[in-house]
Amino acid sequence: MNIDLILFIILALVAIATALGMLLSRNAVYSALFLVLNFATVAVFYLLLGAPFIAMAQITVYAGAIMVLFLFVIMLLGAEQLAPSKVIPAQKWVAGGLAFILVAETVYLLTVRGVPAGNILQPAESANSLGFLQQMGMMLFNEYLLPFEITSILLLVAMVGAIVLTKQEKGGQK
Amino acid sequence: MPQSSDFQTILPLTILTVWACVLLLVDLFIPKTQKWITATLAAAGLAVTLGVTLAQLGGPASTGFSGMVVQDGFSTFLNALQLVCGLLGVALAFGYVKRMGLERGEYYTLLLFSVIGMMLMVQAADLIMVFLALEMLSIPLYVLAAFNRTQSASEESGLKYFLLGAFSTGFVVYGIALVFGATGTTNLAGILASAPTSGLLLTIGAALILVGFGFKVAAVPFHMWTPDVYQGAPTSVTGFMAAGAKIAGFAALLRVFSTAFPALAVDMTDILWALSALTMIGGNLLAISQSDIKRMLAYSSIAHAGYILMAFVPYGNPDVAPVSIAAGLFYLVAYAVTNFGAWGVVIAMEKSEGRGLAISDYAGLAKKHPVLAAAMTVFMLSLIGFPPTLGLVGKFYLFRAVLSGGFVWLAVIGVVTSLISAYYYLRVVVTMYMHEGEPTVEREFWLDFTWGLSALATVVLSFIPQALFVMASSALLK
Amino acid sequence: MVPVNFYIILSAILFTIGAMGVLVRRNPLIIFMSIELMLNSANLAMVAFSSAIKSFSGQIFVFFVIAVAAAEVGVGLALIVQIFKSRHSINVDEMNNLKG
Amino acid sequence: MLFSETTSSGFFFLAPWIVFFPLIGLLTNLIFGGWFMKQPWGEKAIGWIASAASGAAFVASVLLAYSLSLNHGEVVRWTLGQWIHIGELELDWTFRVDTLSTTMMLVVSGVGTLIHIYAIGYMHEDVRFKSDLGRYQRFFVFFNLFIIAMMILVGGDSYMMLFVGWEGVGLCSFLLIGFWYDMDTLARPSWANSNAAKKAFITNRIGDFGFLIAGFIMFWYLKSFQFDQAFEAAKSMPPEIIVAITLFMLIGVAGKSSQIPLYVWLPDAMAGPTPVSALIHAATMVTAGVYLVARSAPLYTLVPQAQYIVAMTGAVTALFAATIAVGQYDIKKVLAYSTISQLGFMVAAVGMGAFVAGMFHLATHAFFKALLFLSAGSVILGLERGHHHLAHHGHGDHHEEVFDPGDMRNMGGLRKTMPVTFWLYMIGTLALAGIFPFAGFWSKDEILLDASLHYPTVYILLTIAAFFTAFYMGRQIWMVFFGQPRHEAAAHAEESPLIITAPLMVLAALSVLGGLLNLPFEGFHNLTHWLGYTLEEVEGLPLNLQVAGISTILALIAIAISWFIYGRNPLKKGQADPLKKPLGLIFTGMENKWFVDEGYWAVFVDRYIDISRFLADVIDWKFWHDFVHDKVIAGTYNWLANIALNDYADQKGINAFFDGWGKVTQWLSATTRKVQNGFVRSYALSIMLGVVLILGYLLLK
Amino acid sequence: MNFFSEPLTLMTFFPLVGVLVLLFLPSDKKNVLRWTALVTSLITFGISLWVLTMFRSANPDLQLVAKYDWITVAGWNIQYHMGVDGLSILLVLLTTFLTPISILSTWTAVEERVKDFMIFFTLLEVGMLGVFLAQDLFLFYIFWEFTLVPMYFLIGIWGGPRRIYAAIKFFLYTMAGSILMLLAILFVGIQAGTFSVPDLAANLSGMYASGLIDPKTQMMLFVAFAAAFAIKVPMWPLHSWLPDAHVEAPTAGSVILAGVLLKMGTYGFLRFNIPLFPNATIAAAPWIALLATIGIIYGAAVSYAQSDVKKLVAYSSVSHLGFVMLGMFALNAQGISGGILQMVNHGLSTGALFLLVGMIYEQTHTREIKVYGGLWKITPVFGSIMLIVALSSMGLPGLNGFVGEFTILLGAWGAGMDGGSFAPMGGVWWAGLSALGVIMAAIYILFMFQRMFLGPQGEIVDEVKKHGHALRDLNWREILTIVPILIFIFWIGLYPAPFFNLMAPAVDKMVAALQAAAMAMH
Repeated sequence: MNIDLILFIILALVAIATALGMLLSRNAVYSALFLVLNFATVAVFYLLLGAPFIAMAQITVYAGAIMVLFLFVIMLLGAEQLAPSKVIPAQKWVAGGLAFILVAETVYLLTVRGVPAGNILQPAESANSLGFLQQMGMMLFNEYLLPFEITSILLLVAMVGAIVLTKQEKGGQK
Repeated sequence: MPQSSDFQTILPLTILTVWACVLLLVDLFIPKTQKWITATLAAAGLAVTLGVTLAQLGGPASTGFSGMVVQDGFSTFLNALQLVCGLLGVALAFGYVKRMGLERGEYYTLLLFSVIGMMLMVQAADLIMVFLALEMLSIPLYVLAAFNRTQSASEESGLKYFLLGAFSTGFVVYGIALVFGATGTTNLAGILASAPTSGLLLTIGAALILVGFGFKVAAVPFHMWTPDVYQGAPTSVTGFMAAGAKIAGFAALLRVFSTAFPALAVDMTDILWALSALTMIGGNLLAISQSDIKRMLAYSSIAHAGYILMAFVPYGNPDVAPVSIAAGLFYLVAYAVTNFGAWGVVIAMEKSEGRGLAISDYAGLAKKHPVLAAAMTVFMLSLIGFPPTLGLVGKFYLFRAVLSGGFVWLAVIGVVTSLISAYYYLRVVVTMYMHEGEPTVEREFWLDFTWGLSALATVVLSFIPQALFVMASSALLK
Repeated sequence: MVPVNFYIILSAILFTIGAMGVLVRRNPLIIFMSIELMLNSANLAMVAFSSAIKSFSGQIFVFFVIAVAAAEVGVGLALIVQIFKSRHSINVDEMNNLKG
Repeated sequence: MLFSETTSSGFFFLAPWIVFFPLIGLLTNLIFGGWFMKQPWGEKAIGWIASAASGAAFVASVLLAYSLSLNHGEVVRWTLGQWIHIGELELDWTFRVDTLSTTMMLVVSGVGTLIHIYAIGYMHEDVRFKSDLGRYQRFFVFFNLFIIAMMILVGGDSYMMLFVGWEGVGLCSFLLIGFWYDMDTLARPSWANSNAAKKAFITNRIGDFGFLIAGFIMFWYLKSFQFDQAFEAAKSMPPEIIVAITLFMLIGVAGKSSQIPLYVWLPDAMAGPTPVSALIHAATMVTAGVYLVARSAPLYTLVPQAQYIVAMTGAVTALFAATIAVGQYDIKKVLAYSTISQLGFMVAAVGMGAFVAGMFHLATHAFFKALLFLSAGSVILGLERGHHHLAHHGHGDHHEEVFDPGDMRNMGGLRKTMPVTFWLYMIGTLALAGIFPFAGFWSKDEILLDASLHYPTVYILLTIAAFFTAFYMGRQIWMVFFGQPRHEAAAHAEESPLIITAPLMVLAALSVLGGLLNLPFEGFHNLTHWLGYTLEEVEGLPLNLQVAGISTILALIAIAISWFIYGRNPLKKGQADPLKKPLGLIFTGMENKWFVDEGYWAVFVDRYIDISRFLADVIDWKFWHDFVHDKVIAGTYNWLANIALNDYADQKGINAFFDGWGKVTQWLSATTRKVQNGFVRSYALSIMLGVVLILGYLLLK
Repeated sequence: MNFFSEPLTLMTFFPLVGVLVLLFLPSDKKNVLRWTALVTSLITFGISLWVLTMFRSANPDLQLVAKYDWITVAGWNIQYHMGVDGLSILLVLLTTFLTPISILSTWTAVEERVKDFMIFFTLLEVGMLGVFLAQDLFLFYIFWEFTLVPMYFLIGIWGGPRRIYAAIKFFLYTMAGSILMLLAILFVGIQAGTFSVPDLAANLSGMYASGLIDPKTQMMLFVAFAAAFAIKVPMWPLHSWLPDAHVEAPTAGSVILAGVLLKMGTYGFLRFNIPLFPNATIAAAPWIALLATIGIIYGAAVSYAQSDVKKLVAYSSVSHLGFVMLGMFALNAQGISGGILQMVNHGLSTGALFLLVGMIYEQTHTREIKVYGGLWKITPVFGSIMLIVALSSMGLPGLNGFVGEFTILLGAWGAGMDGGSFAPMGGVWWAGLSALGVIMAAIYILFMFQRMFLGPQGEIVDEVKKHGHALRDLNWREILTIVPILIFIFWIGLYPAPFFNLMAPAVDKMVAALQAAAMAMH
């Protein structure tokens, strides 16, 4: 048993625990915070996998910006906790069953059926170097230029959408 | 660096995008009561783009942006179709939004962005592009569905669509990840060329992507959002969404599967078969019990997704696929044309606050507005697949393809479910012609134009479908 | 040396937990968070694969996913806020006027 | 001789005119009759036009016969046009003039014309008694139509053309039996006459069914419907085929000529006006069966076993009907059963191969039975007049009871009030009873003689029948004309005018002299000789004194017995039939026609009605329409669709059938709709389910 | 395309001109609308007579063919292919003949939404003519399905109290059959590479001979086609829609439904099933004969027990069309010719029956047989005409019905003998039992005639009087409506030769082809 594996298992347990925490918390704020933790754990994974740029993006965009937005909205709406309701009680059990099957299927796929073979290699040295980032930037603006531009438009659309949805109309019907 | 040839491949897209962005700004200066200008400008943009697109027709296929996008007969055909959908979407909305008090310039820009997403979807040649295009088309639609903020139904519709859409996107992303894991690339052509490390991983990735598309085209069991969203969304949005999003979903499905996954046909054919059968059965059966016309048409659109899916079942069989897929594309066109007409009639009948949407509200329509009733009859007949409408030609083409692919039982399910469908479509006709009532109808030029044109096209094109056939067959992926 | 399968299994578990969140929670915000978790787990798988086969494109894909997630969040939260404003409740179980 | 289309000389061109003349009469009366009826002379005009049309046909027949005799009896065909030509099937409208058909034409048009003339007078009164003058025109139209059909029947050169006439006369029979379709014979509103008409047509159709089957077999084995070709082909056929053809044909004969088991319609047919009974139900149409057998002589002679069956059918019918005739009270009913009985004689004759005898009896019977019927009509009219007279002279109470002028129990003593009719009736009776030298004697004896030579059983049956014949005719004479009137109307009966009695006199003359046609003496076998041209096997038998003697003596004895019973002590008003007591149940049987009608009703008619009601109401409607289609098919649909949601009156109709199912349906449809419950989470669950299933399938495959 | 060189096209689509005119006429000018429709249909009838003059009866093949490529792209091979031959010419004439008569019959019967009615009716004519003329399966299918639509409206809008139920049932039943046919059409088209009927016959026979299509497949195709046609005919036991549709339909609708639409089913058998699947035809013939015979007997028995006169006539159609089916599947010249002629006869007789029933219904508003009685006395002309038509319907010799029934039964009997198509099962029993239908027809027809026209005056007479007007006899328009039919009833009955001559070569050709197929089988 090597050290990578031990580290992986510990982190994986943390990730799963935080995810479950998100899932099971009664309070939405706790859920959000668990999720932030989870994202941070995943960021560590990214680092381990030799993807420091993604790890950074994960921390700043996800854990930082997005989750803060979430928390903000939760607070704003006061929606930490919902009144309990008894509708569709079977949902929980069916969902649990399906989730279990889904996990089982994945595990079966990856262990019994044995795909995919191969290990994660030690991250290349260059991964953490500046050259790597540069290379990635070049790719973004060459090969992935179009997706990049489209992403920008997508964000614009999202912005417009958000405004449309929330803008108080002057003299509107409301 | 991108070359000018790269931009050549996305020329219509570029034009429309620029136009949309400009319109976003221009709209700020258009007074609130003059929003018809925005609509006209949006339509003009779509029309110009359509012209450019049509000019590309028959041109050579090319890829651009390092294989991110592709422009070929398929994309041109479907882009043109999407643009027409966009135009009709504007026409449907023109008076409706004003009548319903929703008139805001963003409606049209969002619609344009959605069309951009659809076009992008058609042209995408990389899973990244597919994913982005999916979002690009969906996000404006989420907003549009919730556009009528005064109606809680509209909000509910928007939220449901959004949550479920995002949920299904999760599967798509995971699927892309698995495909990437199996092949090491996200490029469609690259996937085909690669030697996957594991066929099963690739298959499962493909299946998860299929779930995403299944959601977009409303295939059973990923369909459940459809009736609620169609019902809750403003009708003009619904009309646009029912055709546009469906076309885009099918286009991408086709592009992805026949470019990247033809080798998976062995497994996928069974799944597509089952999806298609379930969708036809489920859609038609559930439609029977609807009393709200929007819900009924929603289920009908589900059912039709099933029919179109039939054509995709043999996508991996090189002998059958071309005919079959051409049939699917043809049917898409037939469906789109009919669909706009039908929703146009629904809009003409709709009153504010969601009244006028029950099927029983159509009673007596034939007496008071014979032309409108006749048009609606044409649409209903077309949806059943009855002459003299495009629906029949489409079904004929489709079943022929399915049969020549050897899927006799699928064809049988298809025809039997069409028989079932006749019942609920006829109910609308019965109500219009054989029940007494005093319906009132909103007449406005562009709306009349939409359903009138659709009715005319539905009938006339059924007699001269060659051009469409040629286009549909030439639109095949090489 | 961690087999890539371990990462995939982890991501699958996280994904499933996310999906469970969508299925069982009634707070749209938490549902939304669950969806984010699902995307995140997909990203994890992507990066793991990317690392295993030494290709950057996986990482770039993840980058786009994050960007799209941000866009979705923008729209989604706006929608939820708007709904709260008009209904004073965001319980999705109370949003079942459309059905049948 | 086959296909000898020698039509060069003579009046053969008149062949189709035997049909066209009556057709002209029919059309004239049909088109202008309405106008005629408005004229004071209109009735006469109509009657005479119709009679003239029939008379012209008679003249044409005479000329045809004359030409034929010049032609030495050589058959002549006159083709009018194509009818049905498909492949081997070649049917033409071809008239056949040979001695057999000409004989029939003469009888039909001759007797027909007389009865037409009679009807001018009879119907004049009849329509007045029944107060519907308009029907006068209709009567003559139908009458001419009948002549047309009958002429086609006898003039056709193929079985199928014969069949056209065959069904055509059936139609006319229907129309004329139901002439007073809205009442019974006593002018009361009723279904009786129309029921009788319907019964006649349907029974005839049963016979026609047999004819058709015979035709099919004939065509596919003999390859032709044309007489000569068929006969020629039959010679080389295995006898089973011919047996089948002839026996199926016998069904047709039984229907048309009212033989057992299909005779039941004829007595009811007396509901028609008396001229109809005389012309159609005594003289002509009912003899069509006899003609058919004679016509098919070459077929029947090939198969003796079939001949025997035919002969026995005729003989049994003759006796059976004669017994019933004894128990009847209606003057026409007696004659009707007598007709059946006499037809039995004829059928027996032609069955035995005594075709000439059969045809001879056919002709004489036409004369004397027409005479009898018409005289009976005269009697009835006389009583009607008497009744009318009473009604007009203040005997108001007679209006209360319904007076039946045909019931012999209302008659008596008419000899004095209606002397002409009485004498005419006597002649007819004597002819029928077979008393020397009346026509009936000669023809009946020829039949009996033949039977005694070939078929002893038949002979015995026929002889007994002959005895009964004389008896019931005697009974009738005593009851009608002798004794005292048993009803005021009979007492005031008036003799009929000349227009009615004149044709009767002609017929009476024929009844007396009819025997001359074929006297059983060397050199007088005129008819035998004449028919010999057409029928190959004919033998002119000499008079056999033994047979003639026995039958005559028996007849005389029968008349004597009848006098003993009915003449010596005339029936009193309201007195039961004297035979009733001694014979008991047997007489009840006779009176009630041996309950055959009731039996048929119980066995066939009621069952048919039951079955068709069952099929229609239970099988077709309740089971097939309502249950399978509406409940199972549409119901499954409902179940899927929950149509109840939509407020359609029509579906409520369907739902009425679902009372039992109602709750189940609702529950099921509610469950179905529960899935689409509006909860986002459930929808997501569905997506998840799809994913799990697809992955599961891929993994386990 | 010059219309005058394309008489069939001109004839088929001429009614559309009428539709166009009707569309622009004001809907309150009822008489103008009626006249327009009538004149349109009369001109169409005129064109059909013109077609008849150009039709060469000696030619067994398709004539006056209009054949153009229509949809030939993308592996399609669909043509606009119209033609007429001996099998269809009479039905075409029947259609153009009955349409003006039906329109005339609506003169006073239809007062509501006259414009719509006339438009649908005229459209219906286009569909019917197309069905009989189309020689391309796709084209045929379009016309075939299209006829449903106007008929659906005719029943559903102008029908009786349960009209919507009847209309939907009519629509769904017919469609249920035709969708199976659609699949078979596609299958055949794919296999043989063409949809053109004459080409198909040639191509398919080659494929049967070479074993490309095995007998089982052939039989399945036969059944799929038969499903559509048998429902339309309707063959027992698929007749359940018929009483509903007939009873609820307006008079003109019933006339056309019985007169022409049902013939589309029998014609379909003749045009498609028999020539395209000869071996299956031969194999199926005894089974069809069984169903036809049951239909004949059953229909006649059930007719008798009806209390509604329209229903009675409707069930009688089941019986009559059983005869047609029996004749056609006798597969000999007599049977097929008789079958075709009987289609025409049934169209005339039953059409006329419905017309007459409609005429009295217009006055009394009831179809209950039991309330009638003694009508002949009150309405002599009506009664007499009814009698003739009834007699024609029950097959009295000298009238048209007999010629058809007789030749059919004759053919069927021949088919039952050695070497005939019914010989393997049932033999002559089918013809023998079917001949019982002749008796049973007399029973129900006479029952109907007696109960309505004979006997004492029915209660309806007084009932009508109570509403202030007495029952009247037929007026001139009504007589004019019915007399043309009467002429043909007599004409066909007395001199059917011209009618048989029209079809004889085509029938002979078909019989010869069947014999060849039978030879090849052994």
